[in-house]
Amino acid sequence: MADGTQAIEPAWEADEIRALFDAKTGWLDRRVHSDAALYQLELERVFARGWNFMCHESQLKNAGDYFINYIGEDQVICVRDEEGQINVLLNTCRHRGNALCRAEQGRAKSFVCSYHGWNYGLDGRLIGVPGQSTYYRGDIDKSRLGLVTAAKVESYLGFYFATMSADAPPLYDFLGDVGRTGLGMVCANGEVEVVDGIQKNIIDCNWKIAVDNLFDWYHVMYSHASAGTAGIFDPAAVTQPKSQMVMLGDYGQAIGGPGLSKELQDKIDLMSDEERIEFARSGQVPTLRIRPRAATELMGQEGVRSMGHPNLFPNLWITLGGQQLCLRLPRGPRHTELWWFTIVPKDMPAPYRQAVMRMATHLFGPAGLLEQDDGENWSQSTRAASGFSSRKLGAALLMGLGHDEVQVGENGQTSIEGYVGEHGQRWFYRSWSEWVAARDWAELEATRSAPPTGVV
Amino acid sequence: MADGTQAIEPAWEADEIRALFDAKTGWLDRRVHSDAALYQLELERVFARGWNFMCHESQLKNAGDYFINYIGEDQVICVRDEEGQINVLLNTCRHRGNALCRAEQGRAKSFVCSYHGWNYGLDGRLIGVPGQSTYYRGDIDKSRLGLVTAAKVESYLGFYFATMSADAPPLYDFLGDVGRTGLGMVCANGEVEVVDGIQKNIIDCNWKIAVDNLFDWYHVMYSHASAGTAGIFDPAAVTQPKSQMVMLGDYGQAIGGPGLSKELQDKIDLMSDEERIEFARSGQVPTLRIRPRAATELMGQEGVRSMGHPNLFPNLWITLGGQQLCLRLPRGPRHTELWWFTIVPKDMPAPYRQAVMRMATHLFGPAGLLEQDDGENWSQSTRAASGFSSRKLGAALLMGLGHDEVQVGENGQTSIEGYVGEHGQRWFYRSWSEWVAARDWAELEATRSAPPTGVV
Amino acid sequence: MADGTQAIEPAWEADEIRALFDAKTGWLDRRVHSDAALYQLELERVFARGWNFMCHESQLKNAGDYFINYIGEDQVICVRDEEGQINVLLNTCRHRGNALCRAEQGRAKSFVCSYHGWNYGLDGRLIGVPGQSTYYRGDIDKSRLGLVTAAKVESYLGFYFATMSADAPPLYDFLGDVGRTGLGMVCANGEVEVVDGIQKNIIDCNWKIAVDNLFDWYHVMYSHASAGTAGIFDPAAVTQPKSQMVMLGDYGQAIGGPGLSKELQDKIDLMSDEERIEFARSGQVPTLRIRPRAATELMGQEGVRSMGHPNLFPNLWITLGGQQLCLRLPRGPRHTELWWFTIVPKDMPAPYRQAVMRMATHLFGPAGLLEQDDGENWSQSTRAASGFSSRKLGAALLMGLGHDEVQVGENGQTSIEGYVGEHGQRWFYRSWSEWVAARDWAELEATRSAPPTGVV
Amino acid sequence: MDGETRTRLQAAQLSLAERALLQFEVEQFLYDEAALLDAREYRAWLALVTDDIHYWMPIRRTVTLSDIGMEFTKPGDMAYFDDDRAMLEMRVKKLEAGSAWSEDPPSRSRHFVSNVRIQETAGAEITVEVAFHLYRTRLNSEVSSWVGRRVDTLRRVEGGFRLARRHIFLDQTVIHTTNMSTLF
Amino acid sequence: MDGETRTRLQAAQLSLAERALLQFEVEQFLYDEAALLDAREYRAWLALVTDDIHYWMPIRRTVTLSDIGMEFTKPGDMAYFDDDRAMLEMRVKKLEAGSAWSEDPPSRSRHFVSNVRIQETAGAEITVEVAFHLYRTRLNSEVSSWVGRRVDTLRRVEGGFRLARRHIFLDQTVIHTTNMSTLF
Amino acid sequence: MDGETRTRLQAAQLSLAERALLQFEVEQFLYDEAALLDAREYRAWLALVTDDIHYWMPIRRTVTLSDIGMEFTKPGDMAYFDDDRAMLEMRVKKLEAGSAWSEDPPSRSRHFVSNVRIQETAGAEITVEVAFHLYRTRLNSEVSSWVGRRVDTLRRVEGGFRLARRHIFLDQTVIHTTNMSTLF
Ligand code: FES
Ligand code: FES
Ligand code: FES
Ligand SMILES: [Fe+3]
Ligand SMILES: [Fe+3]
Ligand SMILES: [Fe+3]
Repeated sequence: MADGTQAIEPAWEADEIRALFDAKTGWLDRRVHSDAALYQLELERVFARGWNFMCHESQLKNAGDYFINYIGEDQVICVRDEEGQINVLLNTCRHRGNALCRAEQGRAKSFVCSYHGWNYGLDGRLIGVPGQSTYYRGDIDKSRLGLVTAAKVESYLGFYFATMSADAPPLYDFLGDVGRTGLGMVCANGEVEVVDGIQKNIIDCNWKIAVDNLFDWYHVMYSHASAGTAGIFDPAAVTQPKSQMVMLGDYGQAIGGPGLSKELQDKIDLMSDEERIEFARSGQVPTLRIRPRAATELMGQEGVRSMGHPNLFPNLWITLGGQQLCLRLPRGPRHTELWWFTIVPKDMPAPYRQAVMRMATHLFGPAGLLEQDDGENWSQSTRAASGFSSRKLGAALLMGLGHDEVQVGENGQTSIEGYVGEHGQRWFYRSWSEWVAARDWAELEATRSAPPTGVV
Repeated sequence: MADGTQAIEPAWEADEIRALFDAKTGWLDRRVHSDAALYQLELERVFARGWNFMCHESQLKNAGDYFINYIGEDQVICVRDEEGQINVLLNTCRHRGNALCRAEQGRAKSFVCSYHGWNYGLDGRLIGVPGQSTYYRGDIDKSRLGLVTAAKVESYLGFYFATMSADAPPLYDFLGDVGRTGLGMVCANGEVEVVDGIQKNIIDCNWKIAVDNLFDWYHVMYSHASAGTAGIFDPAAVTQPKSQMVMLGDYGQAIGGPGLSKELQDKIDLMSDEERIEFARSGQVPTLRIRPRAATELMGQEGVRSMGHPNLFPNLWITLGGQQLCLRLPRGPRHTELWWFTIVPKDMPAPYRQAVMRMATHLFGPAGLLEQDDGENWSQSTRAASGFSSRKLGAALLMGLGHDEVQVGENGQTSIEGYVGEHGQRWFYRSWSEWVAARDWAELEATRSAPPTGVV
Repeated sequence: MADGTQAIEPAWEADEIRALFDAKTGWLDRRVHSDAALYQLELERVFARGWNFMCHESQLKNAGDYFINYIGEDQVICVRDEEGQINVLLNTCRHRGNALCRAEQGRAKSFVCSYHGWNYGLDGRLIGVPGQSTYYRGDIDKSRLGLVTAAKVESYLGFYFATMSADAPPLYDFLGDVGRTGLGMVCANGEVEVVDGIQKNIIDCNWKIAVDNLFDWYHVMYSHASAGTAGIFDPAAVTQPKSQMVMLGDYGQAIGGPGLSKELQDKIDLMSDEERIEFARSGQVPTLRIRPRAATELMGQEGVRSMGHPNLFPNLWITLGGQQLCLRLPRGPRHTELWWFTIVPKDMPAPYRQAVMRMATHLFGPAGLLEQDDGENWSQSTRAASGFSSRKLGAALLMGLGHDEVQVGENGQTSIEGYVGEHGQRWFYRSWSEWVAARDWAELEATRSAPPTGVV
Repeated sequence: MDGETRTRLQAAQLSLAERALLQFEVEQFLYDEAALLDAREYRAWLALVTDDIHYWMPIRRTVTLSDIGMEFTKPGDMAYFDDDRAMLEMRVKKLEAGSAWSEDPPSRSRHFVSNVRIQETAGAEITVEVAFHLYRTRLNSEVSSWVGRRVDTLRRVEGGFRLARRHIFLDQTVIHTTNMSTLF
Repeated sequence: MDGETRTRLQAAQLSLAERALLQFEVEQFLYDEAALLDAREYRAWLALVTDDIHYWMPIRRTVTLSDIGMEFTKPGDMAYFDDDRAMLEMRVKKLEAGSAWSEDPPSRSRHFVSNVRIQETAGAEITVEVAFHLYRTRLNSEVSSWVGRRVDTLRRVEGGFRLARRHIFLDQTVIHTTNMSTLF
Repeated sequence: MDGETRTRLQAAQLSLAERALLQFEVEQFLYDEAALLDAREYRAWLALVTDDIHYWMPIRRTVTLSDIGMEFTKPGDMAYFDDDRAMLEMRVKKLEAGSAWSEDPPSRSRHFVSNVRIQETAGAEITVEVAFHLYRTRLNSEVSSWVGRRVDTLRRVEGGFRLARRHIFLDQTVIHTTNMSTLF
């Protein structure tokens, strides 16, 4: 298609990058959603540097089970080896670069390159080179030619993440309380497994527009009006003017969305399992299942009240009360690939499981009654970030700015409670601009903002 | 498709830009038709800065009628408001950038954004923000968040134009005598209206190749030979060696093509309406209808003789004796979107109207007997502007250079009369290079050439 | 498709370019297969500067026969004129740039431009300009406006080559002994002609990955295992550990692949024609027909033993024992157009011809049993040259480095004999980096490496 | 064929077998006619067209549901094709002229005629709706696909049918090709 | 229809002529039904659907031959569509809501139903396989093509058929479009 | 089917009904055969091919009208496919080898067989022309469409047909895909 908006991009200085989002006013430079040079920096400074979601342990049950994922646009193989360890290997042969795996998932004994037959173990070690003694005359140091592995691979609650940077902090610290609360939400009803079948589709929007949308409970009422009319959900129920609860954490971690009041939570905590289920069915809370008391351990006394959307910075959305994950993979400044993982407690009774599946299938994904309309808004917003006149306008993240206050719970968890607002989006872009401006982890640690306190 | 010719483009200095066209020799640098950095400059310095054709008043009869058009690649909404005024609004929500309209035309009471429901009046004012008092806590200054409007919107003879530059001269002055003569041609037979249905197609050529072609009566004989054979028109009749008449105006305005001799015009001026019609039918003049005497007021004593093609700089071609407009919208350096507007006098008798429609449908547009062949030449010429060796060759706009003289009519209108030549093309590219070299309106006014006088 | 890997490319200094391939270690920077700025330099410094294969004389039997080919991405017309000379003309009209030919091949009396009818002779001279005396008033110097011709067009054994650089050495010298040996292989069985029908397809790989693969006898066993299973050829027969013979020449010329031992060649030289044919049929040598003694004149005493793959730098592969040529045309950094020419001795008996055709049709080309699998490896390797993490890895051209010695035959021809290795690939990339680093022919001649001697 | 149409055809007293045979005849005519265009046999194609043919492709616009009435231009308004027989003959003459540059080298087309539904038979005339896909490739890389609904009227004549009306409702709005030099 | 199926049909005592007429009826039903979707007559389309319909599109994955068993997700696993009648009605309600932004302006679709092969007739039910190509264009430049195999079950009712099952096996794995807001 | 062919078929004494039934049989055979390829049942497909099959796809070139005679290469010249049964068996063997990398992960194809026109029946042999669209998608994003005309000869055998000749006339000239590892 004709498309002349691939502008000639300038190189970016660190202070220019920081100026892209003005935390004082809430204005965001629209070029963050279209600029090709910024995008290249993101691949380096957000994706290769950060912790990227890879898979859940249940996806790789046996030795040799593998699942292809990405760190930015670099393909990696997530594979369980004979020792049961999950490895993350760059999917490119050390000989000439050919891909080892071209499938999306499967089971392998080892990875043999289809070009010249180099053979790599499930841990990435180069274990076979045809002609090693003849053609190579024995002169090849296999120990230096294994597949490149992620600098670190760590997991929390069975969810695996990887980073290409050896300087990255431990995953546990990177997630921080807010990120851990997010993953806790997924496991709040017991041990989980990923349902077979990951929906994947590509939307013509910048990946960050998809991400910031998950904090955006403002759009639900209008964007998803038709899904409401159709009867699949009730937009009003989740956007009560004063039911929101936002939690902001280090490194850009955040959770936003409806929350239960402390009073209600106290009441729930006193219920028996049966009572809780009955209460959830009554429709008084916007969730499928109410969390058992044990969830407090995973989510904290404040976090457990959240019925909202965690985002694990940069690009993993936890939704449907923890029953779906949506990974947003960058595909150039104007395209994003969305992957939907559906997750259920292992021992979920069949009727519940069916109810979850029904929501998972019908709300999100390209044919989902909600998602259909989101894509349209996102792609048009991305388009406006490129026009000569329209890209000069900012994006107005003004909602609630200066009107709320960060509250600190007894357990130290902080939250912003009250109206639907744009606190989550502001924190996301503020953190993002710091990630992209910093040349390395040391600079990022030295320059990044701590989560806001006081009036926000 | 494989395409390696997206060269790494240098930045351009003003004197380099001016050197792209050599007015002394007529040689044009082919890179003007392919260079991506020049293209970005054009979006800024030709399109956003200049006056762009938007629509004719007849397209927007009632309040709320809207029509989508472009300023460069920026989409704008042309809409008539309740006061009857026609507004030009940038089609991007001030909140997050989403498009307000995704249709090509229609009728609206107001423009509601599908993302969060911000509602804008037909004049662009922000009139509704969901959650203004709740989510926003009243803290949002709607008066600062209306849709961006074009810096100026002005009309002449019912044709609306817009510019993004507040420094632009008034439309009347920008058109100058030559531009006004061009629009006068459209209205020479009385008040007009746009017929429903605008043909739109995308050609893989640089927009300027499409524009310069309209001055090019040299190609008619050869390019359109088959249309001549088919019998839909007579190429020879319009390219008589000595019947041409070119008018050049300020800011790059120009008209080129066949003209009637003063003698013939004098004769026609003495005819009754019936005689004129009879004379037109006789085929002695290359036009559908001869202009009534009153046209002199609109076109001037000299201009009224033109049977040629006005171009309103930069990209609005007036053709078919004023019965079609063709807008050439830039879509990257190598693609152009063509829009064909068909215009008829309101009181045109049915048989005439049918004859006009028949020509309009069958000459131009993607299925038109003429246009089919033009696209082929344009796209191949654009392609040659990219090859490593072929882009080093110039385009040879040599025809008639130094052989003609600008004549000044009694009323001060100037024209170059005689042979088919390339005067129009040279004036177009000379003006274009000055537009692109100048940083702002002040510099353009200080540096642009006046229309040539004397020997050309 | 979503594709964010079009990185912002830096400009390249000469020493950076030379550092892209490290001849000492055999490591190649993967960016040579993806970088857009390097690609632009290649178009200038490899293709426009070098000698490009155009056609074989048998393709243009009669005056007016023409065949379209490319120098880099510039289209050229190869045409035989009335004097029987073969001319190479840039396919772009000197008036406005339009293409003269849009067919792939054909017969023409002259080349008439479809835009304004300028008419060029078969030698490129401008012989007709419509309106020369009228519109142009005789003021057009046709002698300066002929089609641009290649700076030099020369042939060897009926194969025509062209360069855009007047400073290029004569074709004979450019080919050198190694290149001439390669073309000699094609003609080893007598005078040849090109069979009608050139297979053309586009692969999403960098052109150099396709080129270096022709020296790569390492991949045969594994990549083409299934073709072996199917029974169309025997991979083992051509990759005997110690049967290889590599010849390296000036300017990057090279031949690599299996070779006969001197002993065997001596035996063959004593055979009668019938004995040779019988011997070939016996399957003891990996070729369709064994060369007659006369081939020694064309290929030299050492060269005649080669059963391998010559590459005429930069992009003409000679294969199937000289019975097919494959031209690799660059189409951007990530796409290559492959053209397969099939060549048979004019007096080849029908059954042999059929056997050749059968191999030509079924081994190579997009549906060929070998080629199918090559494309997959090449495109995946090209892809890996773009990823943020994967492009940082080198390509490991380590095989045999430092283990072989260049042998000098009695007639002065040099060869590296023994194991399958990566000598050809290293020589290709080393020469390529010198070609691209050098600003002009003088600098290239001053800086290029001579073919290696001694230990390699 | 909606329920109403089916009723019309049934009322026309056609048995299932008769309808199936008519379907066969109509399909074969449409395939033959398409093949002539794809074989560039324009004269032979013209011979299958009645003297009073109306060959029409209105302009489609992207509009909202509330403006859906203006999705297509109306007869008498602008159109991409609005041809009578004389105009079709002009098109063929142009193609035969030896100087129709956009069709020399000629493009290569393939008319896919699918989902053939006979809508009405009235006297000698049969109205039939099809889903069409006109694939065209030109030169070495240009590819276009035009897709939409076609409503044809066939008139039964001695030995076969003639095309008396072809109304082409394209699914595309902006045409993403340099030209439409091909017949639909 | 493989040999086995053919045998089944022949065993069902259908003569060639009977099979040809059944083919005609089935094709016409499928074309009519497709035309309703393309004409955005969603309510009328719903009327052709049984109460117990299963409308399902599993997820396809790029896998190696050794893992070919996991090419499609299984019933009960995740899918792109896994609808009963209530869910289809919800989809239609959404389309009618006046606020289904992704379908307003409405997209323009064309369902090509090709290679129709009746696989089995069992009582009132007929199982039929087709190759489908769903072409969709939206706004002024968005174009999508979904291609694959469809296995439909039709149930014969008074005056025609009803759609009792539609299993859609897409050829694509990653979906290269912003949404699938269209029915297949 | 042009007028001449129709005459040939009519001269062959086939009534309209007989021709319609033959059409049905031929179409079903072609659809079945296509479905086998799409289901990667290559062995079963081979069983439908005669021993003397000629499976041929000449090379098409972009040429001017004055050179139209050289648009396709001729038999005996170079071609993309020029296969006898042994060669087709080799192709299938390769696909079954477990090391045909370009087809493992296997591509996903869909053969659209459209505009079926029986051109001639001579003894046991029937010549049939179709417009084909071979859609193929590979890995997660590669999509190819091959389009053109196919002339097949079917030979009637006990219980059905066998494919005795397949001549494939592609509409594309330069092939814009990495490979053609699929059968047409
Ligand atoms: S590229 Fe993997 S083995 Fe050579
Ligand atoms: S983007 Fe328009 S209301 Fe939010
Ligand atoms: S461009 Fe060739 S004659 Fe004008
Ligand atoms: Fe949403
Ligand atoms: Fe023209
Ligand atoms: Fe190979």
